[in-house]
Amino acid sequence: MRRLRPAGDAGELPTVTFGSKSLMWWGTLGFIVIEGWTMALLVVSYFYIRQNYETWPPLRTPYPSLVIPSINVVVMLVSCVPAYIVSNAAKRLDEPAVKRWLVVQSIAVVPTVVLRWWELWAINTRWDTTAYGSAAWTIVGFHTSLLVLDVVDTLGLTLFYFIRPMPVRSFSDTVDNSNYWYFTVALWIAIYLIVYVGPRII
Amino acid sequence: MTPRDENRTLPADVTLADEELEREASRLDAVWQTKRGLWGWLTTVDHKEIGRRYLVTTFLMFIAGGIEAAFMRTQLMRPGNTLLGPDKYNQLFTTHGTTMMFLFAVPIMTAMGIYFVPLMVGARSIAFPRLNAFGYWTYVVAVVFLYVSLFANTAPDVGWFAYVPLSGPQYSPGHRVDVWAQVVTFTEIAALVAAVNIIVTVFKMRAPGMSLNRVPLFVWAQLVVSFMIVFAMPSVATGSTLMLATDRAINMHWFNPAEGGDALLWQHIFWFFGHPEVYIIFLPALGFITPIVETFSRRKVFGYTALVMSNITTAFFSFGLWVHHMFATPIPELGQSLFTAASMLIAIPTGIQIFCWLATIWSGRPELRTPMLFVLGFFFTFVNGGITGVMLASVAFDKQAHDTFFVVAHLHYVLIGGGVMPLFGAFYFWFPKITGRMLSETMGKVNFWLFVIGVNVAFFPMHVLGLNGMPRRVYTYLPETGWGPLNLVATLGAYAIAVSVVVFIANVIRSLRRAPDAGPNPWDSSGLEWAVSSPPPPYNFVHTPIATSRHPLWDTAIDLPVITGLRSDRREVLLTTAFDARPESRHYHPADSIWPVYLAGCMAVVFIGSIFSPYFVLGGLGLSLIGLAGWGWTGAQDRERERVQVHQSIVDTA
Amino acid sequence: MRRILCAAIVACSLAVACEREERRLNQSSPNGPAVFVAQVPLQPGPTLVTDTAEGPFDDNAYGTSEGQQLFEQMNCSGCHGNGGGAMGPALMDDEWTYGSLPNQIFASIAEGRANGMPSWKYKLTNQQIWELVAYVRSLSGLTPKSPRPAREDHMMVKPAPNQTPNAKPKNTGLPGASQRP
Amino acid sequence: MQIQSALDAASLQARSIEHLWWWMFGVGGAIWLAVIAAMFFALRAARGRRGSDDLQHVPAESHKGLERVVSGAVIITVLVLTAFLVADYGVGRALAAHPSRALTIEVIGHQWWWEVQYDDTNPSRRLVTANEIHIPTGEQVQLKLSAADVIHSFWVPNLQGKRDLIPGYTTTHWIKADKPGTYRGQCAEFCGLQHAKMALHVVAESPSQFRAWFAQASTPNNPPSDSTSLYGQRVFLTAGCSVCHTIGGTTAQATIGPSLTHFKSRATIAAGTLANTRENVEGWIANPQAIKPGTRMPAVPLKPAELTALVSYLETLK
Repeated sequence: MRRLRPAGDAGELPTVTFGSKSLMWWGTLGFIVIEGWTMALLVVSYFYIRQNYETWPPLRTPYPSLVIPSINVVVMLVSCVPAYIVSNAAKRLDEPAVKRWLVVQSIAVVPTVVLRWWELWAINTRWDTTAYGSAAWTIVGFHTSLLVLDVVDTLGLTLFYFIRPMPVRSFSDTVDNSNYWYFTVALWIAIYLIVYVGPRII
Repeated sequence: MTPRDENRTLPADVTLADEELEREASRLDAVWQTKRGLWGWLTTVDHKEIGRRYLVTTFLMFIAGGIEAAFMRTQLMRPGNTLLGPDKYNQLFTTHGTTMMFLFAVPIMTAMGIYFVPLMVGARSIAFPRLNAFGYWTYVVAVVFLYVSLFANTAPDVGWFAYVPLSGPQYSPGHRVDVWAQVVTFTEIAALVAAVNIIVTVFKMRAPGMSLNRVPLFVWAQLVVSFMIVFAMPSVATGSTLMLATDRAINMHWFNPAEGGDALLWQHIFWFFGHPEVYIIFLPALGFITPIVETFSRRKVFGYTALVMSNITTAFFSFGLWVHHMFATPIPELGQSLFTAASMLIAIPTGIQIFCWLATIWSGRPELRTPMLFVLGFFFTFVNGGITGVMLASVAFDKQAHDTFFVVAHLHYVLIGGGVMPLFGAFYFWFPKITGRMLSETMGKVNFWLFVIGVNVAFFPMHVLGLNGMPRRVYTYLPETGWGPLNLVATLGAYAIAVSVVVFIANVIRSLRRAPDAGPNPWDSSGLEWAVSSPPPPYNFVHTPIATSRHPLWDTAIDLPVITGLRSDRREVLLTTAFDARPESRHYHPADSIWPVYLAGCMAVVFIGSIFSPYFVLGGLGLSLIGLAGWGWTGAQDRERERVQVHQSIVDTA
Repeated sequence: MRRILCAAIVACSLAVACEREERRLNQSSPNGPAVFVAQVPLQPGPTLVTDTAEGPFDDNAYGTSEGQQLFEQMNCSGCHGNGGGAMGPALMDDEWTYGSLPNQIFASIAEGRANGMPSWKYKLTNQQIWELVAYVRSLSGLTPKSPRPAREDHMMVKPAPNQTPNAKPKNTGLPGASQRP
Repeated sequence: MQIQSALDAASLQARSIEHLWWWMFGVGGAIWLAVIAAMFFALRAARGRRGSDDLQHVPAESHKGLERVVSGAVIITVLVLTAFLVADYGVGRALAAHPSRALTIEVIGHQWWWEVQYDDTNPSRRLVTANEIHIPTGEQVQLKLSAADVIHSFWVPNLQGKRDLIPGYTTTHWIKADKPGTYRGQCAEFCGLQHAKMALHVVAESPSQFRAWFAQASTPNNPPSDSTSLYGQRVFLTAGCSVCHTIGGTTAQATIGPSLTHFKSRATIAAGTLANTRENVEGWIANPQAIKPGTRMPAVPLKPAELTALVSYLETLK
């Protein structure tokens, strides 16, 4: 064994950090990249399939309806506001505010999942009729899984805050939860444009 | 605060007294030690424990795949052999390919990373230990699922590439292909979490002073490969889980030409993953080579920067070659030529690496210990595979060689030469670190010679067979084709490989029965992992070392500068800045937990169940909610003692 | 511990999987054409199950899918549609003029029935007919779900253009389920 | 019959690929030898200075030398690769060249046999056969490739590289034989149980012989004369053979299995698996699964007398 020469002391370093200083932020980023990339591949496949058709959507298939999806886009954008406030409060370690606004955020995100059910049907064709239907359903379906994941995460977090005092570092996790929500919303806007609005244009 | 400032405040000649270290060590032991018994075994999050299991399981898979290969070679030993019928043969060659690619090659490389990256970067643990355990258990699910299926006559029988429409609902009835699709899904999950884990560990947990230009090449390779995994694996996951499985289970039309689906889409999706896959196996192996070459040439590697750059460029190029697996399909000529160019281009960085190692050996003091021998075996075998690879990049020639035994020869030369040989070298090199025991040199040399001879005898004739028109994936062939003799030779070579692997296993067993004899640094090597006892304690380092150069143990002759002050009354790791590794914060490290294995179980219910009924999916997700809650459930451990840093201001929450 | 678990899994999956996954390739029947007597549902030949309620391929995936292929090749769709029925009766509903038991359907195929169903006993081997039986019964969900073939690689019958989107999907894993009346 | 091999070229295309191969083999082999030689030299002795720390230290000038050597090696690699690229491109151009109009043959891959159709403006004159492609020597023949079920790959190594047959796609391929002969080919894309026994033969004949064969093949056989073959024909039409097979000039017109119109004129049966001899045919009909497990040809139950009669009828289909 070599002899160890103390050349520095870490005792004074912080134990809870925010943003890119915290591990969880990096982990979240990693999974954002993976999921975003998967979605990108699905979208590429969607356009690959599109080459096999003269018309898009295929003959005798109606355009996807826009009403519900548009409403949901609005709801999601709105829900970003409480998310933003929560993450700021968390950075201030302002526990009461975090709790308050987490409740608001939870109330804001739940409807998106409910609307998602009709959004699937707003594609206006079944997944097992044409490859077009399959592509659209797969894309929206995959985003649904991300959506549900994050909603569950938000609800759980809220619950925990009310059940018992949370460790300080969970304020940092709360910030990351908001970041993940921004990602989910941004991804959905892209999908909304491609899957619902797209067929009317291309 | 940087090490340098501290050096000023602390007198340089003070070293920590042994008894003080022992006291600290025992305190850390109490905190980091995994519990004994089954519960401890299920709940451990120690990256070395997980890594060791990973290594053992993946090696078992190597043996399983080898046994399948032995069966296949025996079947092909002579024309019209009747040992295996087409049905069994197809299941075996598919299981062989799936096992070797998904259950052996990729996971064993990540396993090496999981075990050694934290040690090499001087960290006490890995970034996300529970995620790490979860990844391992998911992988175990894949292993059990595939092999249970094999014995239940439900093994996939459409090749590890599972081309549609053959693998589609109409031409692959039953659940054999579903098994393949889900096994792939599990391995993708495992690979992805491991990749994220390694990336974050390398970026945030390096020892102070280990700026990116001091990172060991082993770690560089692991980092680069982890990024490749992040971008390659989602592709096959998309194909198998979101397209093939849904086509088969709920009548989607991704691949049904009559409804606008497309059979070629699968090939693009699959090979966009499938080609980087080869480099995902190959680059970590190159990472093993550098420290071995350095240690047994007794000099620092020649061209560190060049080696790092080649790693990165290889990773980039490897995503631009997938179409060279599809030259026989209707793809525009121009596109093909572009992919030819790319496929040839990638030979350059690989060449650079080989030249650099040769230069290192040339200008060093070579010692032919077993690990070094395997590296030489790598040169001998892999260069051959690389050259045939360049040949196959040519569209014209590929139209003859594609899907023949020429390709079988090429890919085994690349994967065994470029992957397995360095791996064996790595086994011999790091086995002492993992177990505290040396492996026998004599048996190692027997192992090496049998292996290198076996590989070349088994696979070289296949080049000729391919050129003589023998296609791949045939369960038999007619006598008049004249392929008999060379196939016989190849089979004998395969047996030689089997014997050499048996020798290796015997060697391992032999040394495990002996008393520990290795000591911390048996090879007098230079990496930080050799600074700790063998096997390393659960907390890796009593005090986080400071990396003063690329070869800390060679450059700091006696004293190893360390950072003190990490708490020893709870699990705590040191985080440093991403690029120049300046100490940044102390991070709470989670305790052992049952939820990783529980959640892996839920994943099993979800994905295996999805084959049979959607209710399993819902049920499994429901169950996993409990797991997620348990995972996220954390009390307010000593809140008042936390030091919080928001932006730049440090707040005490006392 | 884990070994025991594995053993358990192996045991049960062996039990369920073997029958389903077995590739039972066409066996050779003894010489002499299979002769049937219409009134008696008994047939000679090694692979036949006659008096039980279950056909030899009802829970065999490969047999069922071979039956599916024969169904196309023998142009059964010419009269029966893709099972939806046209000139001939539908095979997806649960009305069976001549009974839905395997041996009854076997008899219908082998002997032919009034109003145009031809006799196949001199055209197909017993095994092929049994494979057809398995497929035909799978169409209306009379066979276990797991060995059933999913969609075929050909045109699906498209639903009406104005198909109501909020209709709950009744996806039965059957080909062309959406066209069910 | 020629041993199927890419190194026994019998056509322009195959020959240019073969030349490319031998060239690449020479260069590649040389490179391999060079690397291995360098490796052994590198091992020969310790170089550099042994430092107090027991490590080798390389003096600056020899380090420079190493750098020069390594960069030289890299440059050579780049040059060789460029040469490969150019060579490949040249050969690619050579392969791409083909006439504007030519004899066109449709090849359709089935599990596990090849359907062959000679294009003709008049559908009735369209010649349909299986597993054996007759082509005139010395001229480029266009193949239109498509698949009936799964992906197959058309590959006759002595004549040309391979091309996939993909459901939903029709791909074209050009082959040409310089000298008369029979060239064996085999499916090269894994296509299921009997991928191993899905072979075909390309029979190259002088144009005159080809025209003769074509004329003969396009005319239906005259009906059987002797009683045995007449009985055999009746067996064929009643025992179920006619459900899958076509025989020109009879009521058997099904296209599920290979057309048997000129069965006896082919050299092999079961997609190039067995020689077309009487015993083999009898064995094949009696129990195909023994020869090609999984083949779609069922074991039709026949009495010995019926079997022999059937085979003697098939023997008349010249």
